[in-house]
Amino acid sequence: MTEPITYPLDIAAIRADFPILDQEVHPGKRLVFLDSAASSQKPRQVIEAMRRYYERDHANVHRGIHALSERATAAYEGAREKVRAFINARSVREIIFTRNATESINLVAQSWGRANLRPGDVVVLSEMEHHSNIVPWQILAEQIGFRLRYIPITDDGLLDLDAYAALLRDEPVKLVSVMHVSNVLGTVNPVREMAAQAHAAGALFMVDGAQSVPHLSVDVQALDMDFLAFSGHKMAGPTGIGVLYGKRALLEVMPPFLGGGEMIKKVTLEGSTWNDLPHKFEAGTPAIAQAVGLGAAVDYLSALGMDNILAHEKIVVDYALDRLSEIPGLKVYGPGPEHRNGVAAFTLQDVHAHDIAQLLDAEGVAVRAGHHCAMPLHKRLGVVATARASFYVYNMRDEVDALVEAIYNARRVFRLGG
Amino acid sequence: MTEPITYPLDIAAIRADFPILDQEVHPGKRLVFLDSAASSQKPRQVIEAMRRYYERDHANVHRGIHALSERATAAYEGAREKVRAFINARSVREIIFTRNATESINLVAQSWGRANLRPGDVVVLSEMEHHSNIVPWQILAEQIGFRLRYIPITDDGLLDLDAYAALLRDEPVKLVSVMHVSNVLGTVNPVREMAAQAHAAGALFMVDGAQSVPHLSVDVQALDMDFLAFSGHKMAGPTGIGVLYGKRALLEVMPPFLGGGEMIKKVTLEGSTWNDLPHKFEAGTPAIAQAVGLGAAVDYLSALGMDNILAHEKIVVDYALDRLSEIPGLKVYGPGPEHRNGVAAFTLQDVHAHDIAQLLDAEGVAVRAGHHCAMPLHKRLGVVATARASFYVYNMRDEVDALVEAIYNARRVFRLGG
Amino acid sequence: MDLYMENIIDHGQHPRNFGEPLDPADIDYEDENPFCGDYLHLTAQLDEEGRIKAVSWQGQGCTISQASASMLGEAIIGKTLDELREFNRQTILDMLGIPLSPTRLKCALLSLKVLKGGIYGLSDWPTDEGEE
Amino acid sequence: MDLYMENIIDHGQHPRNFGEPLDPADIDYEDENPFCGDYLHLTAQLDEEGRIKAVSWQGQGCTISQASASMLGEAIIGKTLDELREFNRQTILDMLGIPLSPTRLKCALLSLKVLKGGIYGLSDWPTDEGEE
Ligand SMILES: Cc1ncc(COP(=O)(O)O)c(C=O)c1O
Ligand SMILES: Cc1ncc(COP(=O)(O)O)c(C=O)c1O
Repeated sequence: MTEPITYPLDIAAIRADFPILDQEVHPGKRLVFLDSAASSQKPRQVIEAMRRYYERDHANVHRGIHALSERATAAYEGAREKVRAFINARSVREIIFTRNATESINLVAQSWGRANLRPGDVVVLSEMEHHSNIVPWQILAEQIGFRLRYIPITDDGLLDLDAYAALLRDEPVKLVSVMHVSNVLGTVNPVREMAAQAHAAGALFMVDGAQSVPHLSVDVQALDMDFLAFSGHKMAGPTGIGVLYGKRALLEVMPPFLGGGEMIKKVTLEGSTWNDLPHKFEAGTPAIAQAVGLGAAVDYLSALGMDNILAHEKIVVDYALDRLSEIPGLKVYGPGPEHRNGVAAFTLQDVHAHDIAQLLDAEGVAVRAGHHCAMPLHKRLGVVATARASFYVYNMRDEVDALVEAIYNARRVFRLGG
Repeated sequence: MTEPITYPLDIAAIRADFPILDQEVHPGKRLVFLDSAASSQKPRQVIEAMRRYYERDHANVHRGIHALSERATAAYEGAREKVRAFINARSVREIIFTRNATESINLVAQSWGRANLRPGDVVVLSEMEHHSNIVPWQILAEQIGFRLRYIPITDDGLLDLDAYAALLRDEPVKLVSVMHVSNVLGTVNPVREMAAQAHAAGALFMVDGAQSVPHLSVDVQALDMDFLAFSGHKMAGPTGIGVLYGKRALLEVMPPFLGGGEMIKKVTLEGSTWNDLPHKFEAGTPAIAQAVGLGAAVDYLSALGMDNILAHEKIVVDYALDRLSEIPGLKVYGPGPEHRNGVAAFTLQDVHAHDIAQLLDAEGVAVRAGHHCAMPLHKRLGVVATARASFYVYNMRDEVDALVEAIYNARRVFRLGG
Repeated sequence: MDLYMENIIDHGQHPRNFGEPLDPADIDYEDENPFCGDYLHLTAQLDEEGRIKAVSWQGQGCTISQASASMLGEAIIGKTLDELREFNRQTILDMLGIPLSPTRLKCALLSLKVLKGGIYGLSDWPTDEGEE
Repeated sequence: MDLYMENIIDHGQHPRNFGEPLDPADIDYEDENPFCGDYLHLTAQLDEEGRIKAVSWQGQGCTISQASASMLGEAIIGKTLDELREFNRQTILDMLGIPLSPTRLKCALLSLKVLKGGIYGLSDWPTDEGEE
C-alpha cells in the first residue's frame, strides 16, 4: 500500500481540472485512467478555451477583415507563438500545424524526402519506432528506391549506439529519424548526442516527440533537432492537431506537401507560386479551434512546469515498476528507471494482453493492450502483444495500487493463483 | 425595409442556438455575420457534444479495450454512420475523415491520381474552381506530366456545357473534378448531368461539395458521384475535420495516402500491408472529438431538414440580390436567382473590396473581401477582388437591410454620393 | 467474473480441434484482426453427403478469439454448407454466452469471419454487417 | 469614419509619385501581400550625396496600401539610406494616424516591406518582426 508521499505538484487540484477522471466506468468501479500514452485527458481550461472560441470568436482566418476573423486569426497565430515558445523554436515560421504527429512525419517524408532522397541513399530509423515513423518511409522508399536501416535495440531496451555509429560511418545516411521516448519501453533516447553524431556524418536528424513533448522539456535549439513531430492530443490538448517543427532554412526550400487555399501566393490556370512559411505547408482551412485548444494546453503545462511534471511522473512510474515487479509471472519490458519515462508495458505469463486489459477494465482500470503500433518492436521482444499502463501528471500512486490489485484478480480468474 | 415574411423555419429559435450571433463587435454595433461561406458558425448542440465527449468519453479509438476507448470508438464510428446517411452513401467504408475539403481533394490526387494518371492523360477542372481543386492537380501534373483542361464559364457565370461536351469528346479525359456550388458566383452546377456525361466518356467524376453539402441535400448515389469532398466547418461543424466520400470499388484498389498507425494491418521492418477501408486512409490518431462534433452538426441540419434550409436561404438570398441591385455603382457577379445559392459577391465602382469590408465591419457587418481562393475566376471576371456576403440558415432579411445600409455608408465615405 | 465464464476459460486453455491444417481440405482459410493481431487458420473436410466431417484450426490470440474458434469448430461438425451459411453473429454470441463490447466482438467474430471466408471467399462476403 | 480619415482617402484617391518605374533606379523592388493580392513596385534614385532624390511607384490594392505607399513615397525624399533603415512599423502607423487591425496592418506595411526589400534584399531582412 502507498506510504504517505509529497508530490511536487498539488495533485488534488490537478485532478479537479480533469472532469473525466471523476466517474464510475462500471457500477461501483471508479475510473483509474492509465492510458495517457495513447491519448491524454484534457483539463477544463483547454475544453473551455475551445468552447469560448466557438461561442465568441470563430470565423475563418487570415483573409478576413471583419472583427471575428481578426480575432480568430489572432487566436490561431497566438497559439502558434505559444507552441514556438514551448519548444524554444527561433521563429513562428518554423511551427507548422498538422493533424497529428503521424501527418507531421508524412509531411517531411513527402516533401523533404521526395525532393532529396535518391536511390542508394539511406534513412536510419530504429527497431523501437512507432509505425508512424516507419510506414511513411517504407511507402516512399518503395517509390524512390532509397534504403531503410534500423538501429537495433539491446536486450535491456536501449538503442544500440555502437550500431548507430557504425551505420553513420558505413552508409550514405541522409536522414536519421528516431523517437525521443518509446511508447512501449519508456526508453528516453539520447537524442542530443545522436543529433550531433548525425550532423557530423552529414545527415539530418528528425525526432518523433509524440511521447516526449508532453512529458519533459524539449528545446529544439539546445537539442539541435532538424525536425520534431508531436501531437496535441497526447499533451492535454485536443484531438485533430499536431505540430511539425522544422529549421527554417530547411522548410524554406522544401516543396509544398498539400495544395489548396492558404498555401499559395498566386494561382493561375497555368501554375502557382507558394506562400511564405508556415502557410506554405498549411493547405485549406486549418484546425483553428484545435490550435486554440493546444495553446491552452501549452499554457496549462507551462504553468505546472515541465520539470515538475517530469518529477511527478517519476514518482508514480518508479512506484509502478516496484510494485509490478512483485507480481509473480509478470514481466515488465524496457530499461531501468534511470532511462525510462511514463510507461510500463508488461505480460503476465501466457495470458493474452487483451484478456488482461479486459479484466482490468472490469475493475475500472484502463490500460491498453496490443502491439501499440510497434509491431517490429514486439517481434524483437518475442511477444505478440503487451498490456501497457501509462501515466500522466494527473495519476497517483493509489492508482498504481488499484492496477496491481486488478492484476492479482486477473491471475485468479486465469487460475494462476492469487 | 423588410416586409413581414414567413420563413419555413423558426428563425428566432435557430438564432438562439448560435451563441456567437448575440454580440456587439464594436461599441453599439451588433454582429451581422455574412461570412458563412468562409466558415459557418456552430450551434450549441455541436459545441456541447464536443465538450461532453471530452468530459466523459475521451480516449484513443479502435485499439482499446477499456470502457472509455469503447465509448470513444462508438462515438467516432457513430459519427461516420451519421455522415454516411447524410449523403446517402452505401457503406460507412466509403466515408473517410480528413482535415478539410482541401485534404480530401489532395488525397484523391495523391492516391488515385498518382496510381492512375499518365503523361498525355487529361484531367478536366473548371475556371470557377477554388484553389483547393486546382493546386493539388497542378502539383501532381507537374510531377507526372498529364494535362489540365478547364471548362470555361459563360458571361452570366455558368459552366459552358458545350465546351465541356467538346472536352469529353476530343480529349483523353480520365477525371472530371468540379465544384457543385461556386463560393463566389453562387452558381449551382448541374453535376448530375455532368457526371453522366463524364461516365459515358469513360472518365471518373469528382465533386467539390464544400459549398453544397452544407446547404442542400446531396445524395451521392442519385447523383452518381465517384468522389465527393467537403468540410465540417462550413456545415455547422467544428474546424479540423473534413470528409472524402469515394465509391468503395475505387477506394479498395487505391494505394494509401499517408502512412502510420491505424492504417496498417501488419508492419515488419521489410514492409507493411494495409488495413481495411476506411482505416486505410486514416493514418494516426484521428480527429475524434471533431468527428463527434460533425455528427452533431449533421443531426442538427437533418432535424431542420435540408430542404427547409435551402428554402430559407433562398428567401434571404433573393432578397439580397433585389436590394443590392438598387445600389448605384454596385455590381453583383454570377447568375440569376434560379441558378444560384447562398452567396452574393460584388464590387462597388472602383472602391477596393478590402475598403468595403472594413467599412462594413465598422458597422458590425461581417463580409469577406479578396479573391476568395479563386484567383483564376477573378481574372476571368476582370477584377482583383470582390466583397462577398454569404448566408446560412441563421441569417435573416433584416441582416440584408443592415448590409445595404452599411454599403450606402461606404459610398458616402468614398464620396460616391449617398 | 461474468466476462470470463468457466467454459470460455476452459475452451481458451484447452482448445478443441486445435492442430495442423488438414490436407486435403475442402475449406481452407486464414485471416487476422488487424487492430489486435489475432490470427486464425481454419481447415475442414466434407464427407460424401457434404457435411463437415473433420475440422482443424490453429491460431493465436486472446481467450475470446481462441474460445470462439474452439466452440465454433465443435459446432460445425456434421453441418452442411447450407446450414453453415445460416451461422451469424448471434450464433457466436449465443455460444459464448457473455456480453461483449464492440472491440471484443471483433475477437469473437474472427472465427466466423474465417469460416465464412472459407465458404464464400472473402470478396463474395454478402454484407458489411457480417464482417464486424 | 475614423478608419478612413480624410487624408487617407485623399492619398488613396490621388496618390503622389505614382507612375512608371524610374530607369535607371538605385532602388527597385516589388512584392505583394499574398493574402489579399495587394501589389507594389517601387523605384527610387539617389543623388550624389546618397539622398533619395526621386521616387516612383505603381501598385494595386486597397486605400490603406495605396495611401501608405503614397505617404511613404513623400516621406523618403531627401533621406539617406541610413535614415531609411530607421523607418519601421511605427513610422507607418504614425503617418497613417489610424488604428489598424493585424490584417489591415499588412496592407499598410506592404510599402515598408517593399522599401526595405529594395534596400536590403528580402533575404537579408533583419528580423521577422518587420515583415508583419
Ligand atoms: C468551393 C470550395 N471548395 C473548397 C474549399 C476549401 O475548403 P477548406 O478550406 O475547408 O478545405 C472551399 C472553402 O474555402 C470552397 O468554398
Ligand atoms: C512514439 C509515438 N509516435 C507517434 C505516434 C503517433 O501519434 P498520432 O497517432 O497522434 O499521430 C504515437 C502515438 O500513438 C507515439 O506514441
